Amino acid sequence: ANDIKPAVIFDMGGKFDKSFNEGVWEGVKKFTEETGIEVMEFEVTNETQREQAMRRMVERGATIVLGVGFAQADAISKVSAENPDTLFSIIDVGWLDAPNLRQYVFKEHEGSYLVGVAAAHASQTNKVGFVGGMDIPLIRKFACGYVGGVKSVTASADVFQNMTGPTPSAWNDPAKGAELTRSQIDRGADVVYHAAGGTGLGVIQAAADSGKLAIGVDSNQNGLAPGSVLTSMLKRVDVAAYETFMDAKNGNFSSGVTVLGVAEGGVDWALDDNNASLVTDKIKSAVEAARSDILSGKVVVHNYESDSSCPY
Amino acid sequence: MTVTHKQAKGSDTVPFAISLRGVEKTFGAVCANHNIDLDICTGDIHGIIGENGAGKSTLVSILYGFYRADAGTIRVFGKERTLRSTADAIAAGIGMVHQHFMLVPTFTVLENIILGHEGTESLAKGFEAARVELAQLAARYGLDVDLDAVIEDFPVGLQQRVEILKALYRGANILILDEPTGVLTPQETDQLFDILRALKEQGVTILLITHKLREIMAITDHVSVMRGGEMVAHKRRSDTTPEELAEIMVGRPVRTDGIWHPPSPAQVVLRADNLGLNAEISADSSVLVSEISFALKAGEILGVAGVSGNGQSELLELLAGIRAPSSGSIQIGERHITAEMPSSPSEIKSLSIAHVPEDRHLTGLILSFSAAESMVLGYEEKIAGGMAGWLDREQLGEHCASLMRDFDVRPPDPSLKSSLFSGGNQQKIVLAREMSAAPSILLVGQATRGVDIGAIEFIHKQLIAMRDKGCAIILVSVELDEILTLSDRIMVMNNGSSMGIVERKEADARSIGLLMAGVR
Amino acid sequence: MMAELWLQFVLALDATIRMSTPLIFCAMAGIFSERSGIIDISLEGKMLLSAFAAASLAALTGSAMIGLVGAIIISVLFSLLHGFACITHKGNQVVSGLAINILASGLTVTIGFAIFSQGGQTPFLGREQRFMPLELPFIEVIESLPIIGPSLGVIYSEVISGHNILVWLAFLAVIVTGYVLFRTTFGLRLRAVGEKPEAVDTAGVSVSWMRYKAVIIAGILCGMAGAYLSVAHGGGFVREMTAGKGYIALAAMIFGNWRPVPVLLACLMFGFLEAIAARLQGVDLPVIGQVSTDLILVLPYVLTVILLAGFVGKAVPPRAIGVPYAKER
Amino acid sequence: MEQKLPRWIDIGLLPLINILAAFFVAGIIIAVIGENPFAALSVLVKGAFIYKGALGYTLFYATNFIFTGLAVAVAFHASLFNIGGEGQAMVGGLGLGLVALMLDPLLPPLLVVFIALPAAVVFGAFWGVIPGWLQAKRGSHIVITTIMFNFIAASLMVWLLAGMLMAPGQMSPETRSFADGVALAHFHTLLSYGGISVAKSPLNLSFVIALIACVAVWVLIWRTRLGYVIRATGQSEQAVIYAGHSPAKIIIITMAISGGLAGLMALNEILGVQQRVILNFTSGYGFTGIAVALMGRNHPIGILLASLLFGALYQGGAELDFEFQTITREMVLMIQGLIILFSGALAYMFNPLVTRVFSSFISASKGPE
Ligand SMILES: Nc1ncnc2c1ncn2[C@@H]1O[C@H](COP(=O)(O)OP(=O)(O)OP(=O)(O)O)[C@@H](O)[C@H]1O
Ligand SMILES: Nc1ncnc2c1ncn2[C@@H]1O[C@H](COP(=O)(O)OP(=O)(O)OP(=O)(O)O)[C@@H](O)[C@H]1O
Ligand SMILES: [Mg+2]
Ligand SMILES: [Mg+2]
Repeated sequence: ANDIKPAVIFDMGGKFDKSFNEGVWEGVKKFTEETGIEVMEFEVTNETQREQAMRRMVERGATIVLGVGFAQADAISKVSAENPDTLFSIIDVGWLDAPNLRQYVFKEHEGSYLVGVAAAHASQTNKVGFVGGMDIPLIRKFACGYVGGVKSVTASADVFQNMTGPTPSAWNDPAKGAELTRSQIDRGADVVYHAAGGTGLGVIQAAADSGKLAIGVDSNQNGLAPGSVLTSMLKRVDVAAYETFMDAKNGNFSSGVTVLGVAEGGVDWALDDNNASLVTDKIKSAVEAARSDILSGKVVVHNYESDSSCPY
Repeated sequence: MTVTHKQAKGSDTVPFAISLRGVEKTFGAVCANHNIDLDICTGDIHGIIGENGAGKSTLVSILYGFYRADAGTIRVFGKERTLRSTADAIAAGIGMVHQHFMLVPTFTVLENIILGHEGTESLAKGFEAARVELAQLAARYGLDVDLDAVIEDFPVGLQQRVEILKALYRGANILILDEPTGVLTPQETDQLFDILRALKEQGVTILLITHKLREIMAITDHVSVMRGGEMVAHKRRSDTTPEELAEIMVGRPVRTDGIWHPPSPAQVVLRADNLGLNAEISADSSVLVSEISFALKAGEILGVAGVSGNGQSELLELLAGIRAPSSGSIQIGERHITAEMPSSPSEIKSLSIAHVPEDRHLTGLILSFSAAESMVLGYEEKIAGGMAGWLDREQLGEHCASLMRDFDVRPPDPSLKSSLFSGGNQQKIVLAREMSAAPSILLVGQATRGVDIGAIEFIHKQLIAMRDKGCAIILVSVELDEILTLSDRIMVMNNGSSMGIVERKEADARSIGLLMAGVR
Repeated sequence: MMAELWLQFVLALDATIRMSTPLIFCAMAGIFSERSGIIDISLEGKMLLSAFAAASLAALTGSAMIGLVGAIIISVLFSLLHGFACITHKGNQVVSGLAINILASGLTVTIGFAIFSQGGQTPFLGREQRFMPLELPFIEVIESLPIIGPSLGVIYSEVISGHNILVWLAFLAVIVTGYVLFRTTFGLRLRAVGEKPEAVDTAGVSVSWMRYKAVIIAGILCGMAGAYLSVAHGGGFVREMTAGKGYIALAAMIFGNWRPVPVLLACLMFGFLEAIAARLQGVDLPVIGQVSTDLILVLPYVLTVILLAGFVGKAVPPRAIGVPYAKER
Repeated sequence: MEQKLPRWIDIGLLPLINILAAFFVAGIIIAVIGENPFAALSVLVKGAFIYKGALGYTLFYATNFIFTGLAVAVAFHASLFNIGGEGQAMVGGLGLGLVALMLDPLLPPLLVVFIALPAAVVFGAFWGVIPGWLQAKRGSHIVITTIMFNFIAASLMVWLLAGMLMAPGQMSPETRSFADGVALAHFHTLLSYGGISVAKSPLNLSFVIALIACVAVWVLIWRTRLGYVIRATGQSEQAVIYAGHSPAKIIIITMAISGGLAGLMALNEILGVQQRVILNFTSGYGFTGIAVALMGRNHPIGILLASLLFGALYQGGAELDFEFQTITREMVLMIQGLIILFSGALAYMFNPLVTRVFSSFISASKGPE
């Protein structure tokens, strides 16, 4: 059906957050470029706007509404129930149930595991670091998978973990991100992985300044500081966004939960010209081995959210 | 009505130091200065008197470039000047000592003096040069001050000296003083007048605003009288009398003495026993009040005389419950107030004691409140019981309006902001509030500071009337005249302790003055 | 073990200096402004604007220096706006500051997006577009000294050496602030105007002009703070990247009683608390064991309150602060 | 020189001119990016008042601002600068949430609401009293302590919401939803009982509570003895001591009231809309409350008007963002900044001009004297 009217609601980070929301935006852009169909957009700035935005989109004739991020779960569950004729889709949510709602869940722990393996091999000191934005379960999930990956290579390795802060500005504080990174480097870390939005830019830059390595997150951040970003943990939200709209356009929309892990290509590590020189053959083969172990089920990466604890 | 006077010395060669023609200034609806003509002879001490709100401060503020006149011409030493800012006035050789000092309280004397006239960018160099020059000035006019002391530690008399020094340092040869003696003790006033005479001898022209006719008679050469924004008379000092001036000022004859008549004291209502107070936070734990004992009877006025800063203020605060005694006791009825069992202002109030504080601006009134609101400060319970009690506007207004009528507060407008009343009327508001509580004991600090003679007369009459009704009054004042006029007995304080209590009939200015100076 | 602890401590000091630098600039800016009687809560916004200006200009021209100059200019312009509102038009100083902060949030991202199309961020800056750390000479010489050599050497090489020029400027700013405030005529008038503007006015000095000068200086210092964040310590601009540092600087200024050296110490204290908070997270401490992340993150704020309640006396602000000067009563 | 202006000019015309000036500058910016300023203005106004449900949203946001604005104003009357509205609202929400979560399995929903409501006040007040106490007894500057208490409250929220209070089986840091009915009724539901159908919006009974709070604050400040003493404390501590009150006690009481008002903001967000405690539900409303209070000259009526203005800007601004691809939320933020600047900080800019025009008008109509 060509009469679809898609809409996307970005979350508070904004569509240019250089990671999560921006990933979605890439997917949206690709969809628009390929089909010529304009997508209505909105970026929320406070809690109330999520539901309001969703309603406004429906009122304005949207046939498929994509919500970005778990914070929109509540809003989408209400609005989708009120509008059974409209299609909805949400990323990072997997616990809702509605016939017109598709949910995407990513196995960030698996992707983090992969980059953890890479980090462990790249590290000379057997000390690596992780910088998170806020101390919330989602970020712990990244951290835990990463620790699992590192320890699978070097059981004795140290993984330093830091969180940036308790206020929303924790996602936009590159100075603090840089400082946390330097503190980890001072303690011996030579590879630092971040899951901290804008704060992460400080992480990458601090690692580059000290001649150490950083690992990007969500979208491919290898190009931010070529030669200093070992790799990036890709979370293919762009795929989710693109798929949602394409399926809706082609009449293939299905409800339910779509789990995207390594097997589905939903999470991955990034390899391109920018980090080709950093990723040695040894690293490459080790990561690929880890990937096939996950695929074969030989390795099951622990999901922090399943029990709020990390066994590694 | 405009009056000008002839050039006193009769020579046309010496121009007037200041010569004003047709000066006008209005603030909104108020015409503060209307068609003012004034000539001041070079080298004279020229007095200006007038009731509160007559426009004196406004006029001199115009002369100092602080306000701009709406119309009129100003000549300084014969030259017409446009005084756009204080910088212009300073350049024209005019210096001013404001009624409320223009000193930075946290700065040292030296810093205050050179502020705005430092000479160089480097403070150190500016200080050096200033020290030399100030030493010369001090020697010439007999103005000695510690240049490195911080202003806020200074008594007002010294602060004023700094103000004078500041003006002279800036090269003033016309010096304006706005109510300089309002806050001074008689001794300080004498010293000030010595300084003014020395300045006059050196050729400085002085313009002096005061409410005290005694001072006009003592020091000026000419005097001008203002009323309701207009200049109503100019007199040669030697051609006039205080009575005449008072009558021109107020528009009717004023009785300055003879209000007092013998009291009929009754039982003792308050007894102080070896009362003492140590400074709380001072490093040297100095003694502010020590071993004060007296008994106050109903129906008498006990005057407390003393050079300011000798513990009278603290004594008043002790009695008012604002401070707790360090030693000794105060007995009021059955209640013994001691260090262990201190009192509070609210308890004191409940013991039927009212208090007119020394500082009406900081303590007695809330300047930003309407008169009606200031009129119940400390007595809100009368109108509104309980902490969350309802404050009835109408009741507030009526209460205030009736007191304003009784005490002749002008303008009698309860909704006017307290800060917009003149000092005399502000004082009347405080007095009205405290007296209307019909206390059995009334504590009064500086009853008539900065108040014009008409209002002084009124306030004095009220105090005597209170006494006659059986109220016991403690009157603290630095005005010896006031103490002598009103008191039945006089306690003299020096350095925190009592020099003794003198009966009225044995008291005269000389003997009390000696006691105040600590000579027994 | 001892040597390791010592090293960590020294490194924490090093971090303290880096973290404190923007606070020091801003707090000095605050001193100038508030000593003249103008409350300045727009430190945050001006810092954000100048961080943006510095990063954009550095990205466009390739010169960090041009970035710094641009940062200062933009910050001064907004200081003038603040002055125009609060000095010329006697507006509410807090409202004006808030307005500037909000404007800054919007303006930086909007313009950034228009220029770079990177969602309001500027491009990542290369080393040559930033102020890089300067290594001081004689590190080997000091390290080879007998006995004290090693420990002194660590301090010298880690804490003293290896900072960029703006860090040095921040410390210089403290000295200059102290000198200007207390040793020059200008400083005397500035302090007077914040304590008792009438005294300055009657001395024939323009109160407004003095206050304008003060806010301009505050603007210059804020500009440096912003540039430090985006082209020295950091390498690019990110939306809202000041993350409340302007408010912390304000707190440090009050904490230090509006006096340069105590304020410097307060800034260093905030920097130090952040630095060790970063270093204590996830570390096994003797006796206590691992401290929870949340506890560590809140540590600087709790400690500030405790210090404030326990040790620092009453803060006495300049007396005329926040009150527009009017001759009429 | 200082002609007194009639009241309608002072509180009617001048603010209008100020807002027009702000819109003028904002219009220039919008024109620069290539949009039609008038179209944008019309969307802003329609988006705030006319579109379906728009008015409801505007009033909903206004409710938040009324509470936080009143909180700032009450403290301001005692010369206390309470920057901590944000934290006090958070803690108020926490208290409300704790009570609701604890009691909703046991008690009927209506009763839970009645207990949770004062809990928001008490917790908010508690968070205000600590800085108040520190100021009164230890002389710790209230501006710093309230800033610090905002951070501490934020940490507390993350710790609790991502920890022991987190809903089981959830991944976002928030509590489970309250039981059905533990909520404040929405206006659209209330009106539907009366047969009136209006668009859905989050506007709820909190708005009525906010209006009551306006009246209550007005009464408190200008019609009670406590208010009198609070205002006196703000002007002269010395006079207050002289009058027989303890400034320390008044400071603490004032901060309790201020914190309690800020805590009430949680009603609107949590009982009104979310029905669970979420992270960052305060969204900076506490800070905006400072501007609201100061623009409203610390008077409840002024605060009400300023809150309406801010509510309209929030809601109409979002609509601008919806309607125009080129207008982003940052640009909306900029427009808000401009309006605060012109109608707040530069509020007196046009006074002299208007005065001159006014007096020449008067003298012209009077004719030459
Ligand atoms: N800044 C001002 N704004 C408005 N009106 C003023 C101002 N200053 C003075 N006035 C008005 O001008 C009149 C004269 O005031 P001024 O201060 O000159 O009186 P004064 O003679 O010095 O009184 P006092 O003896 O009490 O010092 C006052 O009654 C008042 O109405
Ligand atoms: N802003 C103002 N508007 C109108 N009148 C004013 C204003 N400020 C002062 N006044 C008037 O100026 C006159 C003098 O005020 P001022 O405060 O100098 O009184 P004062 O007698 O000198 O008091 P004090 O001696 O206690 O300082 C008063 O009549 C007062 O009403
Ligand atoms: Mg006067
Ligand atoms: Mg006077």
